[in-house]
Amino acid sequence: MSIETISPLFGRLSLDWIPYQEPILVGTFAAVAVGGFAVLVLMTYYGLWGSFWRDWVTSVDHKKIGIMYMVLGFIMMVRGFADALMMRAQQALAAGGAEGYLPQHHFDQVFTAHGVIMIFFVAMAFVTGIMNFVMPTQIGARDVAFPFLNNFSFWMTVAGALLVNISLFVGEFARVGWLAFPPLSGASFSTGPGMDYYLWSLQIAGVGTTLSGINLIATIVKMRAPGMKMMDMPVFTWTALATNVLIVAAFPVLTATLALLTLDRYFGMHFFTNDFGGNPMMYINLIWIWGHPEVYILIIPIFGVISEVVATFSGKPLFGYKTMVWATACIMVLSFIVWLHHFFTMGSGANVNTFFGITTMIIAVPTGVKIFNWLFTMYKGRVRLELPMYWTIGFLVTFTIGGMTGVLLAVPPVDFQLHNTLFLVAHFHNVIIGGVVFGVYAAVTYWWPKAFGFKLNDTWGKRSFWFWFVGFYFAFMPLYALGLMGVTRRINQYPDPAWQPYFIIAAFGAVLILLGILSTFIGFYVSVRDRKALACGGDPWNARTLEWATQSPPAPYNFPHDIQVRGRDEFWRMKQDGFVWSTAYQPIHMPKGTATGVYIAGFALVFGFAMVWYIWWLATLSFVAMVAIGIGHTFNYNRDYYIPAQDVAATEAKGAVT
Amino acid sequence: MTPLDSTQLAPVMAVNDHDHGADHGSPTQIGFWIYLMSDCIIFGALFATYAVLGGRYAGGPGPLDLFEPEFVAVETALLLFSSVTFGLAMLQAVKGNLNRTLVWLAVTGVLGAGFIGMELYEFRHLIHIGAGPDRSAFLSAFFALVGTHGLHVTGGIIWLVTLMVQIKMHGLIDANMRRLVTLSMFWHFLDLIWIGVFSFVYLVRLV
Amino acid sequence: MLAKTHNGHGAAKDHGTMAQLMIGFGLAALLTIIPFVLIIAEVAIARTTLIGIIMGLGAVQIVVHLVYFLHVNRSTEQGWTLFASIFAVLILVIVLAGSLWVMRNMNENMMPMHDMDHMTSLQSQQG
Amino acid sequence: MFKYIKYLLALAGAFALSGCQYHILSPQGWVGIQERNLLVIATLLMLIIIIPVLIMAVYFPLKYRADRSDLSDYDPTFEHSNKIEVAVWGIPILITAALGWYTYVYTHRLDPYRPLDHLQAGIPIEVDAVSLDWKWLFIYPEFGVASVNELAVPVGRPVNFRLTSSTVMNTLSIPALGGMVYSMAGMETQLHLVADAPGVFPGRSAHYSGPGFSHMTFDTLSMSDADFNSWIANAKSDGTDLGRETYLTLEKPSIADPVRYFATVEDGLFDHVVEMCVDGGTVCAGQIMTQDKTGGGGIAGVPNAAAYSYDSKRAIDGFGALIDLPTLNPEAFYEAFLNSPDYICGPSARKEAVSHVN
Repeated sequence: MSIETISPLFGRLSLDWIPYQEPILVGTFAAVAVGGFAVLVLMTYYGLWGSFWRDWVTSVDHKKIGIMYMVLGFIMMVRGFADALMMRAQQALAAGGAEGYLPQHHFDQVFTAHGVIMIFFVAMAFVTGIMNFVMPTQIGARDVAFPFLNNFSFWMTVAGALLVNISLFVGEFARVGWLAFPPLSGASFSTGPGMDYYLWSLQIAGVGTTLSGINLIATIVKMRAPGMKMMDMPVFTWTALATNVLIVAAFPVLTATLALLTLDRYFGMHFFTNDFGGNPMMYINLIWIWGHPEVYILIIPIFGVISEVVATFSGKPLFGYKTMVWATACIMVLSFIVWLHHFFTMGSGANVNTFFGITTMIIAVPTGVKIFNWLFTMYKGRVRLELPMYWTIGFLVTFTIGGMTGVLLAVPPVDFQLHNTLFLVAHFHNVIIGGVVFGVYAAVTYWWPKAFGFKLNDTWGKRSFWFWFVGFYFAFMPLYALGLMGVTRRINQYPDPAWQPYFIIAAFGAVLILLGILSTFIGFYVSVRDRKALACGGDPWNARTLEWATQSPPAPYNFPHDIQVRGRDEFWRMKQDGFVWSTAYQPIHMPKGTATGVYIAGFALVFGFAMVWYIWWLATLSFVAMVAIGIGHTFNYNRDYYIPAQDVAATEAKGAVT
Repeated sequence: MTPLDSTQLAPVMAVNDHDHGADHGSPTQIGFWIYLMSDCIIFGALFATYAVLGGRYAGGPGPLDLFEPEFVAVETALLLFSSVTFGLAMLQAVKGNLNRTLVWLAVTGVLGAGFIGMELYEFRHLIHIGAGPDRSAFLSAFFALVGTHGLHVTGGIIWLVTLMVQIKMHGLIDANMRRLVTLSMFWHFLDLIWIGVFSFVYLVRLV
Repeated sequence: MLAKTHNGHGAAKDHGTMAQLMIGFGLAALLTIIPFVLIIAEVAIARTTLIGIIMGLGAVQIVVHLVYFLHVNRSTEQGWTLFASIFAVLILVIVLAGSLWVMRNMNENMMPMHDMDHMTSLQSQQG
Repeated sequence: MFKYIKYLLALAGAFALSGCQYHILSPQGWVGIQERNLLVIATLLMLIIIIPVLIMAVYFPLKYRADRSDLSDYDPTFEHSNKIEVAVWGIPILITAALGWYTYVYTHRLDPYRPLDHLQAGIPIEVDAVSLDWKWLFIYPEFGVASVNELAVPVGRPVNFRLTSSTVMNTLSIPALGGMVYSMAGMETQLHLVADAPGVFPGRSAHYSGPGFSHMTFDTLSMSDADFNSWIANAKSDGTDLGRETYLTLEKPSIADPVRYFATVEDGLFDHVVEMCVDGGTVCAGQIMTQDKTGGGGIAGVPNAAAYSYDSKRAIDGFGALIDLPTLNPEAFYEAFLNSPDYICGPSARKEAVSHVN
């Protein structure tokens, strides 16, 4: 497509940009349209719109928002995984001069979308969702510090995700790799709307992420139950604190960097161009200042999840609580001084490379300590091999291997050989699947009974685990091997037929993972169907922390009374003291739901779309609407209400039955 | 009565307020401070960019050709005075003096608008002589950094006007005092960033 | 009623006093005027010293603003404000110093060859 | 049963066939061998800790299962032990220290900028590599020849690469010989490699660079001095001339280009490529740097924008075809400048100060 004319009404959007000649996309669109229509019909049929709007969309309840983040994460995981399957299929086919089925132009969008979606809208959504759901209840709070902001953050993330998905059917997505290095991502070498979709969706979602980080820090700082000192906090809460500190410190750098690239593209500025004194290396430097902490943003909360799960299912307090806290703090700070290891091969001097190589290895020390602490929590324990423990052991094994290959890549001369090869791809999938995904599954299986009041089906859960676990090794061990042959990532086709068997095995692994994902969803369905039989009380796992002191699912206000905390593992102590809730209820002060967040995020989506397509009038209008709604919201002083004592009593009485 | 009935339930709140965290205070202030710190890091990235690209003129004009210390001095004075007048507004607000609070806030807003006016004049002038942000990496970095600060001040002014209306409507109630405190933090913070701008962007480059 | 509500406001103690405000203003004004005078009057001081003075005064003024206008101290919000500020400064230092170090190192390695003699002469001046 | 074994054997055969492809584990040059050795050292060092962890991760949950017959070793108070703490911090720290030492030594030894003179392997050969969209140009300045998508090196003699790119970033990677380094427009990176054995080794760009990326591969012919000389002679007789005009044509985006040779190469072509001034209309990067050090081109330099423009002339669409972007309009700037002499923050007498600064 050549450079298009820009009409005042539709900007550069024209029918040429609708990819109706690409059968894969048309098929996908048809499936999405039919599925979406079916959902609409069903919701209308069962009259669910009202409660959907009231109880979910406009809800400021941190638990509901947490669950919605998880739903978003699972939906986007399907999208991102579809991309993965397409890549594996293409590379399994396109050997020895064969072209495969995906043209380069499409393939390049697929791997970019895969990376962007998996990191920003799957992994981030999952960890934010878990922190949202679990952390406030762990510290005995009724909600987060800024409930409206929480709702707004979520919908901004959704708006970003929607913008990425719109690019599938209107226009195209970026063809630059998930971090969009200039000059390739600049105005000259990425013409067309793809790169702009990338920029605006990440900026919109980034607003949500940063605000959510601020919100959760303030929650931990200000909303802890009376008596809960910092060193009494559950380890998951500690890791949530570290994660959100990282979010608040790192995401601004991403915002600034992407904004500068946007200025390059929209206003012809010269931050990262080759000419006029711009310097693309500065982008790579800045984006990795964000990028490295980002991977710790994903993994640190998982460290917290594993800590909770291991302690609960070993029937012991976590081994080395203080060590765990200090190790988390060390990792948090160290993660800011290692970023250059992502570009050793860009040509820094030996001293610089050595410095960043060694700081990276140093991070492995506190991480290793954490792994030992989990192992020694199980030591002399009473380990119940329930579903969350399966995922935890899978995590320990896989993440350890991924950590080892990570340290290899941290050695500069080794990285000179392995950088940008499939070894690197295998490494980070090793830590992201083995670490983040397995950890998220551990969290989902662990806290599902808390969220819904019934356990997950064990059979399907175990099937899901084994498919994922075995599938992972089939999918990525061949990539390590290919990496050691020097095979580069992001190739659409390759001349050497000897690589093909490896790619075929990797594709087979991806199919196994597909079965794992299917088993997960079947498991969800079966569990919901059999929820009566699987029903459980507030504390199905004999757990140790405060979130298990509430009903399952928790009432909107979480706890009928404030809890006076006396130390670590407070709920364990309460159980030993034979604690029961007093029935002398008082009215509870709660925040009201609001639709403002949805409206602003909706206009943000329109704004992003208009900016992508240069529809200036629409961009202006939607921006003004966002600001106006935001200001209008501040004129509403009536943001909270009281749940009367008799309602609390009724809710508690009902909860006590199950 | 205003729709603020919940404040009348204060005695109940004291027992069962949802802000029942470790120290029973509102999280707004610390939350906003954390936001300011994250904003500070955005500026940090822009300062770093200016530090790296600020010496690349691509055959175009450099700081000595474009920056006038006297002009920047006036801008700085406006912003510093506005910080002080905001401080005065704060002191009046704590005393419960609604009208004087509004007067000082108005003065602050006018000073801020004056600052923005000068900045716009400078930008317009630079673009007019061809030293726009697309002329060189130095100018891109300059416009981005100073412009981001200017956008923040503009946002601050919009917020200030909004808050003045709200104070006029509801008085210096708790909710408005909280907003006033956060806005004052924001305003002082912008002044603080400007110290970095006039030192690092303007003065040092004129040495 | 007004008096009641804002007296009840927990953070009132953090809003400072007239004395603080005026001390802050005086110091800030002084710290602003000095560097501007140095530049406008074109005082004959060595270039690097002058840069050092300007940056140093800027840093001092930032501290003045933090203390007298923003009232950051160990007691506000149980020290969380101070902690957050220190952490932000740490990150800023890492971002600024790290970027400059990394970018400078790469630029030195990669700038077109026949300018290297020029670069090295610059280095020897600094070293 | 036998059926499966047959498939397994077939699979094993496929792997055995590709055994020789593990270039990173069985490299053919000193640099690669050193990097491989370090890879092995680092792996072994880490296995000291990884293997026990993997064993414990499976053994502990099985040994301490809740349904074991003898629960007497259950100790719910075991949550701290100074001995274990010392071990779990101490051992990783020791291993990291050892690895850090190797890292320091090897990173300096294998710095891509460091020439391989210390090997005393022979007279180094210079190769200037340019990553074009989407092919590799190798210039042999000592011989005045050049090749596209084929690299020839004499066995045993160090190769001193100078790398740059015409537009986007790429990486020159020849896994059989050793590590890679980025090539970037307007910058010159360096890489020093040596081939210890004759052979044909695959090379490629290892950094995704756009539509033609998958085809940015080339063969590295490692050959004896005699063969190398005849390769050069062949290039001289077989090739055409590579002047600036030819280069500008060659530079235009193309995908999966065949191998071709150039018998002559214009003097200083590579330097002009690095400095992004092959077409005479733009200012060279070195000149820009000198100008930057003296405070830029001043207000008077504003209208010269077109002479500093590079990227927009090379804009491509999503399929790699050249397209036109709106061009800069320096005249408009110039007129604006002329028509508004009454600026207040414009150039002052301070411009003279530039001289005393430097």
